[in-house]
Amino acid sequence: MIELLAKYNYWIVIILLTTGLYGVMARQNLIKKIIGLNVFQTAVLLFYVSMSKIEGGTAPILINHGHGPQPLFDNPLPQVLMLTAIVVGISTTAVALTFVTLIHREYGTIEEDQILELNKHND
Amino acid sequence: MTDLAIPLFLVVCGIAVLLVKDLMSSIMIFSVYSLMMAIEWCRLNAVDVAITEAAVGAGISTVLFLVILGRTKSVDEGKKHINIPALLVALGVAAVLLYGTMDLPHLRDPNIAPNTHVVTPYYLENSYEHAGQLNVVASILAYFRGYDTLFETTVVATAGFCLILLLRVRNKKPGTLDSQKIGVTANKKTPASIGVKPTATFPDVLDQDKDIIKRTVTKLLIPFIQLFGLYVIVHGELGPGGGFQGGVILGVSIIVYSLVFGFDEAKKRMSVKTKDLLVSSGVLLYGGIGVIALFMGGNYLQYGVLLPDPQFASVVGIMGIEIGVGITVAAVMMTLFYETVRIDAND
Amino acid sequence: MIKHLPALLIVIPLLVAIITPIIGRLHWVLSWYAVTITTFISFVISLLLLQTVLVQGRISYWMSGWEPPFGIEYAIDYLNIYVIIIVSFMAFAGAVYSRKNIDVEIAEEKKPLFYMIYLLFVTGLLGMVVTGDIFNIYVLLEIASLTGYALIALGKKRQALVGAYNYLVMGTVGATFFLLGIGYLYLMTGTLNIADLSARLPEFYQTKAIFTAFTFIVIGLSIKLAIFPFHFWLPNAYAYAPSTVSAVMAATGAKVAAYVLIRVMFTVFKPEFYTHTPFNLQYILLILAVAAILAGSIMALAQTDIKKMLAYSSVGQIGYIVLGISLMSVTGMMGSLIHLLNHALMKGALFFAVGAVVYRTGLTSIENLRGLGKKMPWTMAAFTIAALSMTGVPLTVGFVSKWYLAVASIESGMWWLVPIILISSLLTAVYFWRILDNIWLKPAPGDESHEHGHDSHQTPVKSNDAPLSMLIPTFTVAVLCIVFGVFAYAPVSLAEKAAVILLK
Amino acid sequence: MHMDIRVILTGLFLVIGCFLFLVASIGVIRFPDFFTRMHAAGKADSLGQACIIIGLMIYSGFTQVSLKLLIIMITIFIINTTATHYLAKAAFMKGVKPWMKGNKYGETDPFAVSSAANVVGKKTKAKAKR
Repeated sequence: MIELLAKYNYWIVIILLTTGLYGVMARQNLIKKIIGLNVFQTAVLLFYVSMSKIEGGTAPILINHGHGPQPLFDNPLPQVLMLTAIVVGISTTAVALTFVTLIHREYGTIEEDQILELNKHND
Repeated sequence: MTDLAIPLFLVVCGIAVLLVKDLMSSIMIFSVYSLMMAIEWCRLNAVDVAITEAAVGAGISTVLFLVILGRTKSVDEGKKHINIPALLVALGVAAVLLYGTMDLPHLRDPNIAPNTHVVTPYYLENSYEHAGQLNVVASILAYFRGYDTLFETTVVATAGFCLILLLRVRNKKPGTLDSQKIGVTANKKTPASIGVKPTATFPDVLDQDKDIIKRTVTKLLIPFIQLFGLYVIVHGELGPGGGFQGGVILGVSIIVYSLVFGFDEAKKRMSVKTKDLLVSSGVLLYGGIGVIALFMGGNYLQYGVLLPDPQFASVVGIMGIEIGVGITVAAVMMTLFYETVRIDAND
Repeated sequence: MIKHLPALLIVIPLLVAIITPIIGRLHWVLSWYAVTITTFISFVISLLLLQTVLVQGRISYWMSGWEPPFGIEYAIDYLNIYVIIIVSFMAFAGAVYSRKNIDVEIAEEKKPLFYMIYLLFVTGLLGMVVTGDIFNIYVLLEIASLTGYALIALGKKRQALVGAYNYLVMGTVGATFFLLGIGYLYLMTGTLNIADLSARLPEFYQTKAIFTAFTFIVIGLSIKLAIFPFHFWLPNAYAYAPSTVSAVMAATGAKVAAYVLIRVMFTVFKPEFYTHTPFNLQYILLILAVAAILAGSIMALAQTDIKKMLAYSSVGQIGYIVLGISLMSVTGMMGSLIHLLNHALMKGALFFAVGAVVYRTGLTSIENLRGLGKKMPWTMAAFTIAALSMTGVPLTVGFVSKWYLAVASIESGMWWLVPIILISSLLTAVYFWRILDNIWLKPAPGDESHEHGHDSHQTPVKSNDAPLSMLIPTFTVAVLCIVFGVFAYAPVSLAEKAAVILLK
Repeated sequence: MHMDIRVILTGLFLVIGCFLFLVASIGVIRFPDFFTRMHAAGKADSLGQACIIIGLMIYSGFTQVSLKLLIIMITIFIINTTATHYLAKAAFMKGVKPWMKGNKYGETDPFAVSSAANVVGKKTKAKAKR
């Protein structure tokens, strides 16, 4: 049981990943798809950050100017990688929302099934 | 047990975001979800990431979603049904993940590979001597892996330029249809048989009535928000903070200003042309410092060679690139907002 | 400055790309000059790097002065330089080609920004190939994909937007799987540098986590590479994009994803990893490759729009590359690497030719190509050369790679692959003959030919060839298809050196 | 944790703050229409957070941390109350009529959360149609 408990963050990540992936694939509304995509990406971010935490470790900020014994620090590298991933996530969302605006202007709707029908009309 | 409270709340929010029918509520639940994610990261001592997630995840993306939702007028989703193939694929991925976590190391365990392998201890020791940064995350972000951050800033600048490329429409030449100008053929009238009615243009809620309370409060608050933004940019080396978080806060202050005082007022403060220049100049500053390091004989982005004393040189170099990142991110956040809201308002 | 060449290969296009919108304000042609000169400089730098790699064997450049496992390292060996030359050459050809092409396809004030996004797309691709740090590959993958989505969305028809949107959703899911895979690798080994990773991984080959990491990375990359079950985004993305974009993307986009797949499968994970995996990966990749080859060719047959047909045939050709990889032998790897080059040249020439047709007539359905042979002789000649080399006619470059793939499959005992390669070449011949027959043999619809019957009255086709600035790149790429077909020694030797290092 | 006066005071303030938040959230659920719900939520924003932050300030004593806490409290005070005001004004302009004695739960509020209101709304609409 303790074995199971010690890894609870992985189960949270897995549930969120599955929800996000299901949302991306199953939802017809284009905006709902992007929200599913964001949930999917934030789950991976949570996976990285929960990797960096150490029992009894503090935030990786050196004390008294870096000299002398330092307390136990968490692992800073995953946090750096996640700063990049968050910014990449917001850029992709912004471009995706631009496409939604333009699709709405051209097709008048943002439901995927109606868009496919309209495409079939004049293909 | 308290460690489990917030993750469970996250799971509930994550599932609720996709199950709730109404679009507006799912966006609201999503912003709560990213805020709770930021709080969870605070508890996991990842403070830099938490600030960025709160500023970008909860702040800017919710604003973007709401603006786009306002534009596309779609309130409710169509028919709701469980999509079996999608469910199977998602569960398949979950099964592979579960298979993978069987022999992953325990959480919070100090002697797993990332902490014992030579890379992270090296960063912790050399962060102050070489990079002069107390905040190790900032020193890795800016110096040890500074090349990654250069491309991170380029991704942000690309998003800004993509929006300008796709959305910006030269001011209305008389008679030409809106979509003709952006090079995309349009047939506005979608056939009635599909039951889709073309929607009215975006209601002009942006021309503010003269609401005294709103204006005075904003006048009072904006200087402090901008001061705080600059503080976060410059404070990157001592405590949590850095180019991204500070840049977003600066960008948000201009967005609030344009929301409350209207576009023409905001354009007087920050014209569209200077905003485009700022987006480029931030990345140029970052890349330029790298090229200067080349001329001084070091490798690309090697700040140590900029000045005789390597530690002070790297402090100056890192400060330079943080300011570059801050400028670009602030300008791009403003572009994201200006371009999406401004399609119908004339240029 | 020679020491800094690996960094300059990426930094010059990046900084010029950021300046392009500012230069473009004066006049858009200035931004075209900037982009063309920069892509040419990158091509020259890649040739210089080739020279140093041939001498030294492996270049290692330490970004910001930190030695590899701590800082980001640029590691260039034979495989990298091989792909860099292809990407930078096709980018240069695309830049020259785009001058006249985008007059027809993009609004006037959008051109400087188009060139900036195009140059960033090229920078993203080049960066992905050069870097020796696995997280850096993810960041540059995002830049290349983000710019790719925006370029596709510039297409004239409204389906371009839907195509770009679907590509974005699938591309981001793929990139996030790739990120998840890197997370697992980092969690088990604690390092991000590719050389360090491949040194520390062998002791973990039995663990389940590393197998999951491998699965997610390969799934993520196969979405980017559009291997058979994940290829749904490719046809709409390439068919509705502007012609320059679809040409450069078809020629270089898939190649870089294939390079990353090869790098992950053979440098990060050593070949003996595949003996420890619970089920045999080689067969899975093989089946996917065969499915891609057959499905791609069959679906290409069913298309009426020529750009969609070329997109589906790309899916088939990517199947060949994956086939070469899955054979896991030196000759198989050589066949796949040479096919990388060939497909870039052939598909580039084909899309350039189609772009010229669109420039002149604005129509892309196959019926409208009737009688173009007389009207646009040079473009159609280039089209025919590329079509012939696609079917693998001897003395053309297509034949060389198919030959190596066939030899490799016989060597590794899977003789049943050879008939499949022949069948798919036959299918390619069928769907290209249908077009060549239209171009050369059928009279143009508007002519006063004695042909009776219900000719649909098309708009009369203008009777001159594509402008010079579009014709030169099209023709040079088509001629290269033959040059490398006849004097195949140069690419084959480089591919052999790369394959030997990968699979030793 | 010896029980000196500081800890008791902090505990007291924290309890008051949490109680206010509890009351506010109950109010948001139970009240029938938009304005009353907004009124209840306003309570938590202003007084609830003030009590909690004062409690924390007492706990952290006279240090830089308590100065930062004071600034946080003032900012939340200003921003949230203005936001509540502006929300109510926007709702009023959009034509949300306050709840009168006779009508049913959420009847006058077009923006009521769709799931809750629809269930009740259908019954009332059915009745109204007759």
